[in-house]
Amino acid sequence: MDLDLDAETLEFQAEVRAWLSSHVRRLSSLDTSEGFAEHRAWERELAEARLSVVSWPEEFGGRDASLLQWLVFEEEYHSVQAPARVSQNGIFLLAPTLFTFGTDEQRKRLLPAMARADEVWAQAWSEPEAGSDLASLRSTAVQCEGGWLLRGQKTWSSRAAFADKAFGLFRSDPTASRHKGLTYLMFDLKAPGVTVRPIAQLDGEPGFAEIFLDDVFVPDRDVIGEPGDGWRVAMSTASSERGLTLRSPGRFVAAASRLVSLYRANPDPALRDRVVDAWIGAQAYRLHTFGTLARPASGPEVSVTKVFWSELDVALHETALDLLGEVAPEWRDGWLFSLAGPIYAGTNEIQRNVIAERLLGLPR
Amino acid sequence: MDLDLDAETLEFQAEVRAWLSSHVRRLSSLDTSEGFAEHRAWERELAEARLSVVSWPEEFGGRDASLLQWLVFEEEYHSVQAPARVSQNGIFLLAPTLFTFGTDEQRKRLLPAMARADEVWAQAWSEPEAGSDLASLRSTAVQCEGGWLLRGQKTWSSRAAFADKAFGLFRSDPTASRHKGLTYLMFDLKAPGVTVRPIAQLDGEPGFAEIFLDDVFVPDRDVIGEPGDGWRVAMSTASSERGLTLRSPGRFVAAASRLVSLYRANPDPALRDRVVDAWIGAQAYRLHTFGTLARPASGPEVSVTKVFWSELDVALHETALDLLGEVAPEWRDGWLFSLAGPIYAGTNEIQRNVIAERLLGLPR
Amino acid sequence: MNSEQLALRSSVRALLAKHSDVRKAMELPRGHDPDLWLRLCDIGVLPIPAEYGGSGASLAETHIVLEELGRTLTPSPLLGATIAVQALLATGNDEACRRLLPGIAAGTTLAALVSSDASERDAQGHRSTQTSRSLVLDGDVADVLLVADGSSLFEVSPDQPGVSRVHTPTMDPTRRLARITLTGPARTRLGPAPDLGHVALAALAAEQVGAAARCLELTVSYTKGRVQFGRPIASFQALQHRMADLHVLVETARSAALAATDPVSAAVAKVYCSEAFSKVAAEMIQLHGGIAITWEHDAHLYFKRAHGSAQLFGSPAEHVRRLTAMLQPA
Amino acid sequence: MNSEQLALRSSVRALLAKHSDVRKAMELPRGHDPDLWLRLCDIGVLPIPAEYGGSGASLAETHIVLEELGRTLTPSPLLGATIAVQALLATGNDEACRRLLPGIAAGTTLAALVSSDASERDAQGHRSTQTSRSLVLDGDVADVLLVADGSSLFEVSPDQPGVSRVHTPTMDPTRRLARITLTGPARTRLGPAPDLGHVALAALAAEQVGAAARCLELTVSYTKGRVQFGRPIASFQALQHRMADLHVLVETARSAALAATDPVSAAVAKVYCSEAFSKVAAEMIQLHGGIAITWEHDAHLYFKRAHGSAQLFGSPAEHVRRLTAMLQPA
Repeated sequence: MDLDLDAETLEFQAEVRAWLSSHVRRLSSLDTSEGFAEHRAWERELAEARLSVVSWPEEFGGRDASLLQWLVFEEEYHSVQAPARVSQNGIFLLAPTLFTFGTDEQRKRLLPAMARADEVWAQAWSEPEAGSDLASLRSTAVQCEGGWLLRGQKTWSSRAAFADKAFGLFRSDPTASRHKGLTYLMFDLKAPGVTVRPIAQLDGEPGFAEIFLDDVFVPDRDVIGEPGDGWRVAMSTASSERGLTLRSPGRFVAAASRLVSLYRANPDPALRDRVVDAWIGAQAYRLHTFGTLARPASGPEVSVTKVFWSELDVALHETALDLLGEVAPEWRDGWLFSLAGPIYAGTNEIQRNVIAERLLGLPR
Repeated sequence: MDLDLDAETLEFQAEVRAWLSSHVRRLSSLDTSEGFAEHRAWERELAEARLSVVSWPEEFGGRDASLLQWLVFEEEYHSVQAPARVSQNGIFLLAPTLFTFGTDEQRKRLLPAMARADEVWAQAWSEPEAGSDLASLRSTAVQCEGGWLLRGQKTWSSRAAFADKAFGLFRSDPTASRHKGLTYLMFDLKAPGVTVRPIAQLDGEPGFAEIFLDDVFVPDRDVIGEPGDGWRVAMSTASSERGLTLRSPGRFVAAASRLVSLYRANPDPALRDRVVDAWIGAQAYRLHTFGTLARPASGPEVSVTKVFWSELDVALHETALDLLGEVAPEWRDGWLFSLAGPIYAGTNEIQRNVIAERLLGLPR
Repeated sequence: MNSEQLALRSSVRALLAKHSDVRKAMELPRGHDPDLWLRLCDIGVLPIPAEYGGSGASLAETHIVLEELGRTLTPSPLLGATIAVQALLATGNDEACRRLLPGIAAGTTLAALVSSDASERDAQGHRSTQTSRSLVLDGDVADVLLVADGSSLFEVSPDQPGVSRVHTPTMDPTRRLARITLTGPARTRLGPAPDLGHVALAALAAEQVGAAARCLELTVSYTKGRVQFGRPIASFQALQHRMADLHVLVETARSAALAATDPVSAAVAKVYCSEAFSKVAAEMIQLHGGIAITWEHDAHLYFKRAHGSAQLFGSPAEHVRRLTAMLQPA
Repeated sequence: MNSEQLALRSSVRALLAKHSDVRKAMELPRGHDPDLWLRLCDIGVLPIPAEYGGSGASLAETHIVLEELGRTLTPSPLLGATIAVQALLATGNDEACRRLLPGIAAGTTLAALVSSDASERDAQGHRSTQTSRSLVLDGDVADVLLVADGSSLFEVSPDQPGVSRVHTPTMDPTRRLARITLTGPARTRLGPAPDLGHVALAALAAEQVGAAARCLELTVSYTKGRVQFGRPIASFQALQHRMADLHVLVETARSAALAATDPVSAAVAKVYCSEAFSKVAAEMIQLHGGIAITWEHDAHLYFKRAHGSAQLFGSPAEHVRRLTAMLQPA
């Protein structure tokens, strides 16, 4: 089931494969202080080989790679179980927003540091009373001399325990209702007034954090898009998160291959069909992704992708779990992550609403 | 997994088993004119052995059997694949209503004839615009000298193509809304003004029919309960249909055993788990039924049973279908029937609403 | 899809809307409407090069047409003929192609491919003189039989002693299938017979996806029109989510079908599209309620086609077994 | 349930509400709270006849208590002790019962059953002198080991050379398990050892059902309180139907657990209750959203218990294999 790749892409693939084979190593958990530092160092090595953000323009540290090449990179990356990307929130969520809505100044200032993991970004979307329903946010941004003062609480902020900066949505016009009067802002997690409280995950390690904001100053230059236009800007980022960019098929194809290996080592015929079904699902996702490269990777179509990969990921890990009987460490992190899949980036229930209303035209 | 049966029940079981072993034979399809006649004759044989309505009082043709004995009867009956019950609508749906809401005169007049299949009953619930939503019925009953005139259309009336009589709900007070102003009436399918149009099923045979009513006269004595109180009366019948009475576990345990035999003849290891899961499901349903004998078999609890057996039935037949590759005649009728399961007697969607609201207390 | 392909799809869809009558066609002697088949051949739906009298359509175009035929369940020789044509072209036998393909392209000659196993042997270990093959597409109505024995392709005239052809109705009345038994008939070797399994599976997958997509469309449309409890049932969230899941399934099945270009991806497509179509057809029945299990409504025809197609060219279980054997650790 | 059983359930539930602290108990040296265990023994939760110092409770009453312990996930020796007690009683050894059961009933003696396979042999085919058994409930903290070799039950003092006991933490931190290795320790034969597999499975099933029911209750309660888009999320039909399906699952699992009285029905209960609990726990996580994957919330403890319990006393897959072998054509 090889892809039909052009010569340039084949050459790129060979380069990536060679570099990875000589560099990949196992790092400590991303959710520990040491592990975070190791992952930051790994990002720098990637950046030095110009492999950290291959699809970006050269001026920001990329190599203008095509979407096809990016997918190839991801396949190679995951097939050798290379380290998790600590820069993920920045390069996959914030960067697309900056490319679309940012200023030249913002791009020049922020993207190169992001590409080298000099600055690692956390996302600050959810609030205790606003999970799937981002429009009901309560944290506020009040305009002041030269900028804004942030106040409120964010939660489920991934990477925030050790990251440098964060981005999110704040209510800047309290009189406007729901989708209106929101502004998209970036802020420094080390700034005065910021308190970060890690949230221990199932394994006891802090994958997420709560962020408390007490009159945190943000200069005007750290607003993305127009003040009050944050909803539109955020929806573009949310689409990125739900869609292709966060979940390249390489990740699932690699997990499916590991599952098949696991099955060969523990061949329980009763689980064979589930193993093959999960493998087939990963292939279908891969084929769907490559087959729809030409289509826009945003809008309601990404809801289809979100539902698919998140349920596939759970199925892959649950099958592995059942094959093993116990949770082996090498599957544990992926399994925790898979459980969160149907929940974050807009729960799958919300995605199904989107598909029903916008793609199938069903009445409210 | 034998049941712990008392001596009287064991004796009854032995009698039933012996009788069935010397009488059971294959009949033609219930949905053909000849087959219908054969099934009617079979009911008469059952009645002569006082086995057609074992749980009824003796005066109406039964033997006052306990619920436990009735379940045992059903297990024996289905384990030898005895013929489908052409009297089903009458003995399982109408009779419980007559026992609760009927008059002595109605019981004496109707039940013995029902027990001997001298009169075979069809149900006339659904209308073209009222399937799950019985409260939106449009057929009317207008009071006249000595009785009522029925007018309107019923559909999905099972057995109506060849049956003698039917029962259903009619709007007797057009000014009352939805649940109010409905009356429960019985009528003769051969009466002037009745037109029965068979509906061909997937296999081309008429399992259902439409009934057109054009000023059909029904005497007052064929009203069950009070005029205008039909909704309450009907809900009792609907509970019966959804609950235990229509789907005794014996049916599923027998089908599961046949599935296991089929697997032994076609041992596809990939399907083994589904076969065993279906078998386990049938056992769980059996255990649930016997285990909850003491609880009332009506109210929202029957929604639990309805969802369970209807989905189990589909799973059983789909597994058989996959084992066989093609639809063998001996599985075809059951398969068609199973497909209708989640639809009729209140769709499973409605049952889930009932469970959610009435058993789990979830808000509307 | 390029603009020519879009135009092809429109014209086929319009043609079928006007002339396809499934109920009538499935009762006709050949199991399909011969006039409609001639019209389709006029459009040039078969993948036959212009030098052999064809339209020069590629397999991609044929798949577009198969998807349309799947949507409407129109009984048609296209699936069988496509595979037969590919087998013939693969022999490289110019003479045979010149002789047979123009008639096939015009729709006047019906060809069926019979794949028999070269290794078939009798109890004594000798090569059996009799081969029998079931589920041969259009096998009993074809004008010419192409018999592949694993290494060579032979031309066999159907009207001779030694060829027995029996129409074998299955659960799916919209697909014409036959059992062919060959007892040493006269045959002409045309050339080598490559394995065309993945070509057959890819063509079938296109048809399956078309049918599955149509099931979902019909279900969406029905639930929008059906009013219960004072609202269209399509407005109930529980039903919306079921249809949303079906949409995800149909879209990914479409991708899997489009990408089926080698034995592994074709087996993946077979398993995935079979399960998707069966699932959508079963949900179609559930979501339509009572009307779906009547003879008058097409839902049961889609359901039967789904199950029949799953069994064609090897069941999903067989392909899962093959995939299991093929899968190597990463 | 009769009125005494209802009273038992109420008093245990009240006791656990007041004194059960799962997070604290699972970190204690013995993996459970010894004071709480003494209180439970005071109530008389173990199925020990009055003549041996017990409350005379039947297994049915013990199952009611196990269901309560399952609801709260309270780490407790009850499951292991119940099985050990049944093994001891089954020997018919009055002397041993008089000597051991009063202490067990009082909660001052902790007993663990170690089932080793009598047919265990070394590479030369000789009976192995070393037996090793993993997943022994409370194996490393028990005061007395009862070792069943398939035909006989032996009493083995844990504090002697030849007995190695290692606490083996698993994914489920609320269950104390150990690996016991015996290398020819001194042992006393107590009597015959019948197969108590179904007793163990039935007891476990009761605990699983209690936990599954609690998962659903917590989920119902959470979704009723959680407001999104201006409504409690429990009012969304799609979520209502998911919870309705879970209710069906829990209720049928409860019936299966109650009916587990012989090897076949116990295997059915094991498979059915394991799948039900795992399913409800997974749905609990999904329906709770982000909060469920935090350390503070108990959802992950239920999830881990579900997976751990599924593996205890043989995985569902093993029981399915056994059932397959047992199933005879009707």
